[in-house]
Amino acid sequence: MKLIIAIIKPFKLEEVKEALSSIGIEGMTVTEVKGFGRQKGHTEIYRGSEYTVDFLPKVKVEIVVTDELVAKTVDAIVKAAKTGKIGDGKVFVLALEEAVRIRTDERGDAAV
Amino acid sequence: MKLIIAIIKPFKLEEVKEALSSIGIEGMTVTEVKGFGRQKGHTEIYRGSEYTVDFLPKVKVEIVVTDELVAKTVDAIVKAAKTGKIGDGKVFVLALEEAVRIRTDERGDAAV
Amino acid sequence: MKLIIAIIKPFKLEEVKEALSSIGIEGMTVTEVKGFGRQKGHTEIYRGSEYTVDFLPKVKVEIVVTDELVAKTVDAIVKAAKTGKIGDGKVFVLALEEAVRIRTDERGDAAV
Amino acid sequence: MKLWSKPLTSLLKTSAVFALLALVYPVSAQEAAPAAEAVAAATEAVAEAAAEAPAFADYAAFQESPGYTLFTVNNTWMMVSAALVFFMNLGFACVETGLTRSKNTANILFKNTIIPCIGILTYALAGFNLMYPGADFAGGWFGFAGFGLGFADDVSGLTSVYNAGYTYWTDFLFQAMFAATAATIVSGAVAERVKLSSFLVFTVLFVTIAYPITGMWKWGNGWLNNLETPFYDFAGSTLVHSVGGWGALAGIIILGPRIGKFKDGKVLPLLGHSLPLATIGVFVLWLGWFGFNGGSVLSANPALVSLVLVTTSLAAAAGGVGATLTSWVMLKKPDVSMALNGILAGLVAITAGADQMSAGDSVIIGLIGGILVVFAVFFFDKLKLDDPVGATSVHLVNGIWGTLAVGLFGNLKGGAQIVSQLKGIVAIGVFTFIFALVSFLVIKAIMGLRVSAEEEIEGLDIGEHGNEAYPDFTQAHHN
Amino acid sequence: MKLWSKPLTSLLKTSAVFALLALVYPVSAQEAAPAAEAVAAATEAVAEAAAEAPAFADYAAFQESPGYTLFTVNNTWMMVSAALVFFMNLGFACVETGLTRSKNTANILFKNTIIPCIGILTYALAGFNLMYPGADFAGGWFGFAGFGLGFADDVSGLTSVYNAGYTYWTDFLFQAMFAATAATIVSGAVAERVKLSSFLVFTVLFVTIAYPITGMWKWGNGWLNNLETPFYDFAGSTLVHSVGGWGALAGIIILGPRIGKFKDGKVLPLLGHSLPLATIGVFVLWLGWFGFNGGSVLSANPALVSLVLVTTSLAAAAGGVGATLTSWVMLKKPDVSMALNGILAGLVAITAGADQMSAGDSVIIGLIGGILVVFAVFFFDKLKLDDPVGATSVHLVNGIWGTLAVGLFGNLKGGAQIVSQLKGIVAIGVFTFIFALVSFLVIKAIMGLRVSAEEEIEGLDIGEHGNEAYPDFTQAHHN
Amino acid sequence: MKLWSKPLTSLLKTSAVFALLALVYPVSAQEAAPAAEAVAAATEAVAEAAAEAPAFADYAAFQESPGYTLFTVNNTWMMVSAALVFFMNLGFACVETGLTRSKNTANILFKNTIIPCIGILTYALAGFNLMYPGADFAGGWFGFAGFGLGFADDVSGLTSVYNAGYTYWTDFLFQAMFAATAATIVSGAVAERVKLSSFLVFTVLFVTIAYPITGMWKWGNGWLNNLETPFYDFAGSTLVHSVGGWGALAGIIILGPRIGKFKDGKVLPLLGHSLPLATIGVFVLWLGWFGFNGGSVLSANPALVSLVLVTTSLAAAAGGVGATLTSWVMLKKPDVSMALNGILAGLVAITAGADQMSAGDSVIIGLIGGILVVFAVFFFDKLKLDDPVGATSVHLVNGIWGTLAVGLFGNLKGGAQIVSQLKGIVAIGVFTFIFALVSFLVIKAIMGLRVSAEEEIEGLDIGEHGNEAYPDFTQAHHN
Ligand SMILES: Nc1ncnc2c1ncn2[C@@H]1O[C@H](COP(=O)(O)OP(=O)(O)O)[C@@H](O)[C@H]1O
Ligand SMILES: Nc1ncnc2c1ncn2[C@@H]1O[C@H](COP(=O)(O)OP(=O)(O)O)[C@@H](O)[C@H]1O
Ligand SMILES: Nc1ncnc2c1ncn2[C@@H]1O[C@H](COP(=O)(O)OP(=O)(O)O)[C@@H](O)[C@H]1O
Repeated sequence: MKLIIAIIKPFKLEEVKEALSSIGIEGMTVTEVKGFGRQKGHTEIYRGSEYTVDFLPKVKVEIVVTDELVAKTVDAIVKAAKTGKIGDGKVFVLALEEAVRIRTDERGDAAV
Repeated sequence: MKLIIAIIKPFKLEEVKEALSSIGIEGMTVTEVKGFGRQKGHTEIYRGSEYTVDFLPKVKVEIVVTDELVAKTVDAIVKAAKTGKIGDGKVFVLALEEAVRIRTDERGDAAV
Repeated sequence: MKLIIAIIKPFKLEEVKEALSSIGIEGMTVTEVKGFGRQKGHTEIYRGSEYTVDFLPKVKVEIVVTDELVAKTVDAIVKAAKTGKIGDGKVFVLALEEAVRIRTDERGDAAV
Repeated sequence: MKLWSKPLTSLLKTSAVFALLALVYPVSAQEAAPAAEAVAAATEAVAEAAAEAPAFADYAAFQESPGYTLFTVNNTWMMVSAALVFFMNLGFACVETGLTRSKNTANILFKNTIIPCIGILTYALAGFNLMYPGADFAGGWFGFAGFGLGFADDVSGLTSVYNAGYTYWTDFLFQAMFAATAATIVSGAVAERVKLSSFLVFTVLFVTIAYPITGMWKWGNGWLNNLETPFYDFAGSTLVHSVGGWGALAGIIILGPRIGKFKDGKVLPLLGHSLPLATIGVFVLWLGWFGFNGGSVLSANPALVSLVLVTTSLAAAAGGVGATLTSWVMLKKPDVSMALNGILAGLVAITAGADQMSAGDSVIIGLIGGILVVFAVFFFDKLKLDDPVGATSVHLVNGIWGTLAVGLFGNLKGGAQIVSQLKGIVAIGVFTFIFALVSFLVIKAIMGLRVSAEEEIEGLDIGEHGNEAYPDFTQAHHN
Repeated sequence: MKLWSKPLTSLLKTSAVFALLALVYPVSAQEAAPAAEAVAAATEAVAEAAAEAPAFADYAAFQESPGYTLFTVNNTWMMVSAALVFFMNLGFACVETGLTRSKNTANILFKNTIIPCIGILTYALAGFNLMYPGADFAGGWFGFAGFGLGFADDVSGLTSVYNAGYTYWTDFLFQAMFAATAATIVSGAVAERVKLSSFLVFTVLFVTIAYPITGMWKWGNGWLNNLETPFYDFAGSTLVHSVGGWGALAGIIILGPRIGKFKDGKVLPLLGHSLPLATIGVFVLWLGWFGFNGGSVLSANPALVSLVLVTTSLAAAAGGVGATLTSWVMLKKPDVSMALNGILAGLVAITAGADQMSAGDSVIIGLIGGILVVFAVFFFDKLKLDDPVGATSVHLVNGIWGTLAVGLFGNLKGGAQIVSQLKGIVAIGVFTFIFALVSFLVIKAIMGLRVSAEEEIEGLDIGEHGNEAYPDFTQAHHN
Repeated sequence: MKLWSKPLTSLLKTSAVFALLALVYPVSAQEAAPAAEAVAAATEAVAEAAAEAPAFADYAAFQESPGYTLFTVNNTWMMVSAALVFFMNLGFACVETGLTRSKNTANILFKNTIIPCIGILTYALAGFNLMYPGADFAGGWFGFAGFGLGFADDVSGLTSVYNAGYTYWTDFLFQAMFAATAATIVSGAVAERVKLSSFLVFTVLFVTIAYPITGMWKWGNGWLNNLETPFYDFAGSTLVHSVGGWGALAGIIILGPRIGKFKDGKVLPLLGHSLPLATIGVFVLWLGWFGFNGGSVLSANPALVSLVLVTTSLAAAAGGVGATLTSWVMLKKPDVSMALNGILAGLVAITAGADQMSAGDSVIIGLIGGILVVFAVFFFDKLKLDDPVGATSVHLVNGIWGTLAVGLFGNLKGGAQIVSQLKGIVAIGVFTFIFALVSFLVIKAIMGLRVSAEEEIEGLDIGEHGNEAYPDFTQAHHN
């Protein structure tokens, strides 16, 4: 099992969710985050003083999948989240040692 | 050391925290997230238009523990968070390579 | 590649960001979280009833770096985030199997 | 909870309260004699005008008469007052929303929006004629002048039997706005768990039947107004606020506390979600009270109305200070929601005798009201009665206190008055409490009174309305 | 969307609506005769006073005269009314902000703040003298009395040719506050996508030219006021609300819907971010309507003003109830924003005939307004016309309905009146809609009308102002 | 900060300002002559009434007299005005809360709630009699009529020596509401770092002693009112707003800036947390100004009050437009908080001469006020004086500007008047600034003035109150 973490643009969430659904992934967890990267923030002005908004709103999607689904999942995310403009985000993959479904106490692939 | 990630129902947070305290775990980090899974969202109506709220409020609890505590911790979470109804959530376990306590620069198990 | 997770005091975010920039790290993702640890919350009173605020506001910073940068990064974070008082937070390091830049489909170190 | 953990500091702070009391003495020492005179004069003047009105052939003739201008002034003030009392509905909406959790915000806003709508309509349909049934029912316990609005077709009908200082329509408007507030008080206490449809049924019963009946006993010239020493309730400490408070008490007894409020014998506060909303609400209510009390003079009589506005404002200010000091002493820090409740407590407390008090009296009444409200919140928590917004502490406890205060301070003070005040408090309390209790029980039996535990945890916004109050802001609901 | 999925329950609930209608019958059956009389009397009285005014040598002499006090009362009421109408700007700001997303909040607040500023200034510069050009232009289509404010130097100039019950300045103030509201109505409909500078240009044109011209047709004693059966629009169902509504309609047609609102033939609601704000707005607007309608009597005439306030409040209440029941039946749950829109619908609908209706009439007019507004929201969604706050449903649809209702209910009902009402509705509608359409098209051609898709997604707050409305609260903007 | 980075666009936009100025010329050109006449007449009338009042045996006799009705009208308007000025407390609370961070929200709300409570009580206790000590102290620098409220027992005492147009109680109420605002102005400037208890001590001193003393110099018929060309301050540009502004300036000098505001010579803005709250506040304040300025006529005099309301509204509108254009030119985008500050600036600026200006004068005064406020914000930032809400820029700078403008525009313009205005500005400024400075220093020495850095970072809500303003919404406090 792997934990896939995708940082995407917020307005792409809907499309990513649909892309994942369409390849049979039916579980994910979403967090609102702020991203800092090559996409620079804007310089704004509040009451006469300039300031830079470095951190841009992003959405983090975490998906646990069985090993065989990893490539497909990553590809689906990349395809759905891409706009081609700077700031599209990243996908990270980590190894997962165990997964448990709280309701049933199922473990491993069955819990995903 | 392991990083345990638990996605639970928000109103179970208090109980999970107490369950963890009672087995001697005194550190955790909590994030408000939205979950998508088998527990389907509700269909709602805003100004005459139906829409589906797919993402349900969940709470993510992250706990770093030493290896010997992993099983106990997972069990404590599962027990405290279970309602038996769909949507109870998941527990994920990842391997951790290093931990540092910022205040003291302690590393490894001592930092947890 | 490694995923570095740092839990820090919110008002230290700016300094940590600058510390990271100064060692050439130009990507990170920030989440507002609540922390529970040795730093005990305060006892407060609402309409005559005492209650304890256990969860204190913290900021989680996630940074993916290439292996050679890990030590430097952790040190930079620890240095910038330290106040020496309880509650300064933790840094965790996890192994990363893959990284993808959505915009370009670059993989691995190139994507960080 | 060790409330007197630091006895010395507490002592110091308590003495500050007394120092303040001492300071207000000079204010208090002033005689309110001119006010008393003014009252008499005003009553006479109104009576005279009433006698004169039917003398005109038509409205145009009345407009030519010298009394028309004063009539117009009085009517204008009453309309402004009605507008201000109407605005109190927003005040209640904001206070109640601010002191409850965001997952129930849409529900509370909805209730506070639809209650005045329903209240105005049912008051037009029946409530007004139940509360002011006319001269035939003087001294009685119950009367009804028929459904709907309407009056005699000639100019004499311009004003009703109950007033000669403003028009029939103004009369209805002002009274209708009062009626809506009584039900709104209940809505705050039962918030976060009551089933919407059930509560709306209760509201209709309460505002159409219960409120007008007890209102008639005094303001409709019923039996309480005809005691030897008539029961006195200038603007409704008992008739409006206690009535709402009794309804609230019945509601929270039958409903039981919100999930999570009491655990292992301890109180776990469920925090209100927006202090700015609560504060906006209190200021809007205070403003509304300019009309609530000021309009209850039932004319623009300069001496009386301005005295009433001063006593009202002084009591509100003293209530805020009293609750702040008390919560500072008792809780170590000044609790914002207590200060807000204190202002409302002072306002409710002065309402029964706002036209009978000197400046100093009103400061004392308000100050005690502010102190009382803090202890009342503790008290109801002790009893495991869960009132999220403190409606019973503010409206019931201080409604009673203010009504009693008429017998203890000011122009009317005296033993006979105290007895009459107690009669009124008890009679109206017993009737309203039983009416509300029975209503809630019957509704509970027929359609249920409380939402499911699941809905309560998820929030009534989704459950009852399918709405979210703040969809833009992510939030998990912990309780 | 299967709106009648549960026919039985629906039937039950629908019958509740009719039960309510039946219940109001007794209210409705009352004759409004005294009101009619009052109207006549009032008109006469004003005319007389007008004739008298020039008789005084100077202001001091006027102050000594017996009529001065009544003049002062009337003027006071009109100033209070102007203040209340001014306050409606806050109401609009809150409703529009509450029903849109937080990423556009600063932009909407800015528009609703600067519009009254601009409106008051341009109305002083030209609008007032376009709308009330004076006796020379009676019965006409257009007139202009020159730039700026000012009047004859003698006491007779204290009041303008259009009123004798209050001063020239009060007149200007009251009318200027009205003018600002018309533009504000448009701002809500075009929210979340219109370019700020372009919209401000439109506002200036609309409020300086379009609104005064059609206003002159009726209130400036133009041709609509001189039909054989004069067009009747007491306080502006058509002259203010429909005018705003037509501007809104033109705007949303040309702008097109917000990104994400319609997808694959389905409506995807873009949820407003704060129901408390929307509710505050509606209560503030309702309060403002006490001045909007109450002040439109143009004097403090007790019988008339108080009747107007009662019909206004009953219609608002009935509108709230009507929309609630309709949305409960149609959507299974009572939608808070629909209840709020329903109150506004009732208020807009009663505005044209608030002084001509009985209590019962006003309940029916408001109830129908509340039902209409829900269906209108569905209808515009069907047409893929995207109006985030329901401005067209509230102000256009109910402006038309209320104007028509003057021919169907109350003192003026009758065939000839219906024809006149239709003439007014159509004439003003055609002129305003074309004016707005052309203005928007020209502005679009010259400077563009809509922000870039990128800016729309990121939010206009950053794009147009470099501001964030709630920087303390983390939020990602999903749509 | 390169403020003129795009010179051409800037030039174009600046010319828009001048175009606007040119456009208002026709408005401005009108003579304000009738107003001047009105003033004279009004003054006389009041004096006469004063002379008459004692002639009555009792209140009933007065009620029978022909003058009673006009007295009632005047009194009614003054009470409505007092209610509106009271409501300004909510306006200040919202503006100050909206322009500061959410971690200090409960603290600011508390201060703005308890200040009017304290202000009303201490004004009753001593302030009123310090400010209006009576005829014996005419022309003086200081007087005191004793503690508490009260007046002669006969009807002649119905009104005080300072007015004959409304009752003693109305007088107290109106003045008490004014007093509270002065302290509230300070609270915004020192927000987010001042220790609660220390600030409350300052408030008591400021509102009980400093404000009434300088108020007496002018409104209490002291020395400034008895200059050969009397100092003129109609409704308090100097007496209320500058006084508050000087207190604010002293406070921010002694306190120093908030942590994080200035870093390495750069200004790092600490963003206010809610623009909707700030906007609500500004509209509530504008509404309140209808009473603040309108009530300062001290009667319902139709010509005068309505002129005042028009000049007030025009100046507010022009202030909003002026600040918007200035910030658009200087900062490239229109800053919402600047537009809001601009409206307040216009209101403060017109306040000194609202009854002496033509429509055009008031537009110019407001426009300049709106421009000034933007530059003043820059200026104080340059000086590293940290004023979170712009209180000094709005109230101090524009209070001075408005007071000066009385010598430059309108009926009173002229060299002698300018000199008198300067005398008043300087005298009151020096006294108030020193009083505030010394008070703050003494308080600092005895009990400390600033919270600990830790508490400041965590927020005063937790530190001072143990409250959270928005517990439902997760938030980490970055600054
Ligand atoms: N090294 C990193 N570690 C963690 N998050 C990162 C990293 N680099 C980028 N991100 C996240 O991805 C988002 C997009 O990255 P950015 O560099 O702006 O554009 P791009 O995805 O086109 O390279 C950032 O806002 C941040 O949230
Ligand atoms: N594959 C997954 N990856 C990440 N999070 C998941 C995954 N599956 C479920 N979750 C999280 O767990 C929550 C509960 O899952 P759900 O399928 O609704 O019920 P159950 O836990 O009973 O299987 C989801 O809301 C989501 O936050
Ligand atoms: N075992 C843990 N797992 C996850 N997060 C932890 C753990 N221990 C501490 N934390 C996080 O680090 C923060 C600081 O920890 P704390 O024990 O209060 O102080 P210190 O960092 O000085 O040891 C906590 O608020 C929590 O967010």
